[in-house]
Amino acid sequence: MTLDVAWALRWVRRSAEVVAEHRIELIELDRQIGDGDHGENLHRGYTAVVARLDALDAPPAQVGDVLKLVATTLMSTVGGAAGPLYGTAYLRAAKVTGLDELDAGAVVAMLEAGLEGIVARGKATTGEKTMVDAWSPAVAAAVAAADQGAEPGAVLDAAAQAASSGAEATIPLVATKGRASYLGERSAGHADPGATSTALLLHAAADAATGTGPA
Amino acid sequence: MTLDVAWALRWVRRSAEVVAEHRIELIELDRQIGDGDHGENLHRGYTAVVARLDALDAPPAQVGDVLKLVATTLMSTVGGAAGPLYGTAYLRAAKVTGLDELDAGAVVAMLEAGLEGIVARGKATTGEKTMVDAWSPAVAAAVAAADQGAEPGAVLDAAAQAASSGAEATIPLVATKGRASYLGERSAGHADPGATSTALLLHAAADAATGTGPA
Amino acid sequence: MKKLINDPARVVDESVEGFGWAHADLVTVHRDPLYVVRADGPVQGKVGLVSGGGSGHEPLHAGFVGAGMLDAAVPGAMFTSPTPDAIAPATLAADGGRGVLHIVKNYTGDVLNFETAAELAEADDVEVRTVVVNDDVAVEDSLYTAGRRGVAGTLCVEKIAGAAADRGDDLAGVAAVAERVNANVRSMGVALAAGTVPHAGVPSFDLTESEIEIGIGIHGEPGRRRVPMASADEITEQLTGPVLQDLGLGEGEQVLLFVNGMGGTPLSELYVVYRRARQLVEAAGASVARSLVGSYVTSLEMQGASVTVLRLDEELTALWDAPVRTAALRW
Amino acid sequence: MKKLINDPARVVDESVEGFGWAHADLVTVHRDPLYVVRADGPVQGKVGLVSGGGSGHEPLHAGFVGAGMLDAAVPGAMFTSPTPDAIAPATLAADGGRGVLHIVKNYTGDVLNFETAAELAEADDVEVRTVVVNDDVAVEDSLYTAGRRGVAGTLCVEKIAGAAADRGDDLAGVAAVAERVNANVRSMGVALAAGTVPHAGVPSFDLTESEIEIGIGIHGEPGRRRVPMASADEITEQLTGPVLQDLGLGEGEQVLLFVNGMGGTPLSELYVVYRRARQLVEAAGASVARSLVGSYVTSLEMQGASVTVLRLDEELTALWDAPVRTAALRW
Ligand SMILES: Nc1ncnc2c1ncn2[C@@H]1O[C@H](COP(=O)(O)OP(=O)(O)O)[C@@H](O)[C@H]1O
Ligand SMILES: Nc1ncnc2c1ncn2[C@@H]1O[C@H](COP(=O)(O)OP(=O)(O)O)[C@@H](O)[C@H]1O
Ligand SMILES: [Mg+2]
Ligand SMILES: [Mg+2]
Ligand SMILES: [Mg+2]
Ligand SMILES: [Mg+2]
Repeated sequence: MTLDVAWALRWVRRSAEVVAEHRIELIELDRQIGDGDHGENLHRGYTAVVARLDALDAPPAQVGDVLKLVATTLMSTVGGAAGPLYGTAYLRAAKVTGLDELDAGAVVAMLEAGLEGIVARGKATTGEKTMVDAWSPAVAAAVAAADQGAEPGAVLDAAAQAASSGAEATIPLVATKGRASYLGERSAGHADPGATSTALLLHAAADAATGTGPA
Repeated sequence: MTLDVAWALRWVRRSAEVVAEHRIELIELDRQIGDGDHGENLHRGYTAVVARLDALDAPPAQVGDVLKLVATTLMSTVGGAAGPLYGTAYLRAAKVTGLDELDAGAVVAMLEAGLEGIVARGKATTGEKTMVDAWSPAVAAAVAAADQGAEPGAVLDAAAQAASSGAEATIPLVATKGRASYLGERSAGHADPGATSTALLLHAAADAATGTGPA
Repeated sequence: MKKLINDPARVVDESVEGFGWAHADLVTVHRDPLYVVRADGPVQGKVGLVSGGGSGHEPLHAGFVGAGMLDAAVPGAMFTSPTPDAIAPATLAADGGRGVLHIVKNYTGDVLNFETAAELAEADDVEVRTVVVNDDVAVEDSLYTAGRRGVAGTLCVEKIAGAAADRGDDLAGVAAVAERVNANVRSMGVALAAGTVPHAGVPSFDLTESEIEIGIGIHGEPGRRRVPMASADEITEQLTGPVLQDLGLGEGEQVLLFVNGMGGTPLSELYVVYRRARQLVEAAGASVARSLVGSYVTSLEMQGASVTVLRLDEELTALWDAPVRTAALRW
Repeated sequence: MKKLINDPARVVDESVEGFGWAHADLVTVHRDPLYVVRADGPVQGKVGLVSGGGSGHEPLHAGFVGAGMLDAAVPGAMFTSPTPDAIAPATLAADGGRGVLHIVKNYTGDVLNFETAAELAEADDVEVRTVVVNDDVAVEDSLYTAGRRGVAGTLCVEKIAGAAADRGDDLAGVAAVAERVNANVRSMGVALAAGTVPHAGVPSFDLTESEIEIGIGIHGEPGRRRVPMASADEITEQLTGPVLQDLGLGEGEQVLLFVNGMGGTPLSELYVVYRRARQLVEAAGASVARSLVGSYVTSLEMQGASVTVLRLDEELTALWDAPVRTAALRW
């Protein structure tokens, strides 16, 4: 089994749904250790993504085209820290997915490129209580799953689950990057909003892989 | 029995006490239908009056001297509507009490002069929900008591009680003078702060008449 | 109550002292009695302008002392009119030999205290005229004999009369200009939440999360009616409608539109109100020639805003545009 | 939440539209993408100055667009950095042929979005330099690698760099002046009560009646520590002490003292804070040569204040004094 452009479209639409569903939760997380806009920012961004998808005359041909549309839309509508970070992640991912279909290796490459993009822009390493703490274990889990011959969908599943654990594991951390770092010790005890949204978006990718209907 | 300068001094000090005791109550009344400062204004004024009394080298010779000190101090420290109104009341009262001792007739003249001063400045008539609604029945009661041959202390007592009833009777009124008039119909249901403080001050005068100690 | 103060009894003194230090190039603070005068005053040969009133409305009035506006301001206690013993010396200090105009907001306390002060100053041979500002359409003049209150329109009177004095008008002339501004300016305000007077310690009135107070004054007095919370556009319509109607604004007229914050409302929201108010002025066939948006006539940290419209003509426009150099208004 | 808004999603657009109407003599508002430019710009032969950031800090930045200060401002969503697709065209619109300085407050989001925008503008042959403002001593630089935040000191950078551009400095010169201001300015703030972001609907953080938050940022982020409510003098000492210490202010130096309101604090209280801060500066042996008091770098209707001290020299003083003509700062 491989993942095609219909999967990519399902992923995007499912992403918009989960962001809408978790908007308040993400705002609340960001209110605890940031400025309370993360859910609003992503919601504004994904609403714009869906609007631009709907406005297309012809559906995108390749997975990479879909991801590029997501990248440029997020960059121009999300703002804040998450906008350029997610935007760069999708842009780098788009560059390695100029393909009709993704096999397990291509899924891994996509996730690796995304993580590289985030690190290139934000310069965070793991343990700094950022979205990197979700992306990093996600990539590791994806690599491991692909090595064991998993299907693309299962690779995404492994990545999503690892991202969730990673997000969970940010709770005790003291932030040293991003806005939460201003709180010092007081940032401990709350999950990082960006790590949490990363897990949601990767679960959306995995869900989209099990889905079958048209995008 | 007559009332002397010692009485006047007791009256002033007792006034300062009751104003302090009722400061919060008067603020709260004014908060309901005004701007919440009446208790604070009078408290500031009477604190200054007592300070100026304490600072005198020689005690005032006549009742009128005491009332004049009250008048000028209230005028220069109370501000708001109550400052000039009470200030003028005491000033006019001082003018007719340039005496060593007040008999019942002089007490009546003093109260009449006070009321005239308030009406001259504020141009309110009875029923407009102002301090006039306490002063007016107070003067009437004082006249009636003096006519029946009451002692000065009893005249003040009658005046104070009438002022209390007058203040109480302002509750259902709709204000048409002063700040409470801006509320229109909504000013009904609350006692007027100035009428209430008038009753307190006249009770202080009556209480001072029964007191005997030096001022 | 949480406030950046030391002692409710000293907040006005300390605040005005700080004000004097911060703006020593513009003003001199006189203490005991407390009043604020132009650092370079009195200006000989110019009519003096004095205003004042309870504190808690900053920058009104001390923030408007300086070239082109007031010569002296007299701050009373919080929300409490100042006393004649402060107003009178401020009046003498503002006199440059051509008399002094008292600009008084229409509240019983202010009127009475300025009245006495004017008598005192005249006893010292300073000619005093008084203009009583009453721009608040929330109060219906005919029904309530205390008359309409003076609110944000006071700024317009002070600015424009200040410019008239600056160009050399005599006392009668400056007073006439001030009266003309007062006759052509109307305001109405709303509160979303009351401010807290330091000595009271509790908000001046209580509003639930779902109600607002329309027709609010600037002294924490409750307004004329309590209505359900609504959108900024709807609220702005409730304020601007009565203002335009009372002003009888006609087709083709030019106005100054002034959206004033009550102290606790973000500037961004004031511009949302301004936007709708401007649409309404234009829908009435008038055009907005001048604008002012900001928290100038406040009620401590009250949340809310007021809409003021001043009918302009060529002269008033020129006087509005004339240079002004004060702590809070400057061009 | 009660606010004078129509729709949380439209508050920035409507507010900036109103701002543009009110100040059409000074600015032109470009919509979609949203940015604000000088009405008379770009000024040929002058280095352009562009700033921006999340909305909710008004009058920062759009209120500082005009002669002597910014050439363009880019307002993001509430508390959310604007996006490169708005910053880049604003940069092009601000270019008078001598390059553009980006003045960026040090937040990850602002830095990243301005970074991308600078690349885009340079691809269009506009030379861009960036100064990242980080004046907030509440954040200890060494411990937290996101570094100190940019807060009220941003106003000083924008004003003084604007004057440097106005006198004809080239891009490197303007950038150097901006860096010098940033190196010599420090701030620290306090919140008594948080503001409410419209889309969130609840205050950014919760404080009880008896606690305050010291070291607050301007984005509703909680501060460094929560302490019991204290007097204005004590709170001012907690703010000014670290500022003076970090600045290493010496005997005989001259400073600009800027007391900034967070949006929901009465001006009278800001002057109480100013009074004590000034005493502390003077106790440190320095003297206050210039002052600014007002709500200029706000956090919606947050109650609180910040103290900013800028070490002055002759050049910076002259640049501070140079004329400025914007909606919010003018002399
Ligand atoms: N330097 C960084 N590297 C990686 N992720 C970061 C960095 N800084 C912030 N983030 C992520 O961005 C999230 C915040 O996003 P958002 O709230 O949208 O932006 P802002 O902080 O500008 O308000 C954080 O929860 C964190 O995961
Ligand atoms: N025109 C008037 N005539 C008589 N009394 C008045 C008049 N206006 C106001 N008052 C009295 O003054 C009281 C309010 O005093 P105070 O609160 O000290 O002044 P302010 O209204 O200026 O805040 C009212 O309760 C009323 O009794
Ligand atoms: Mg955020
Ligand atoms: Mg009162
Ligand atoms: Mg009062
Ligand atoms: Mg943000």
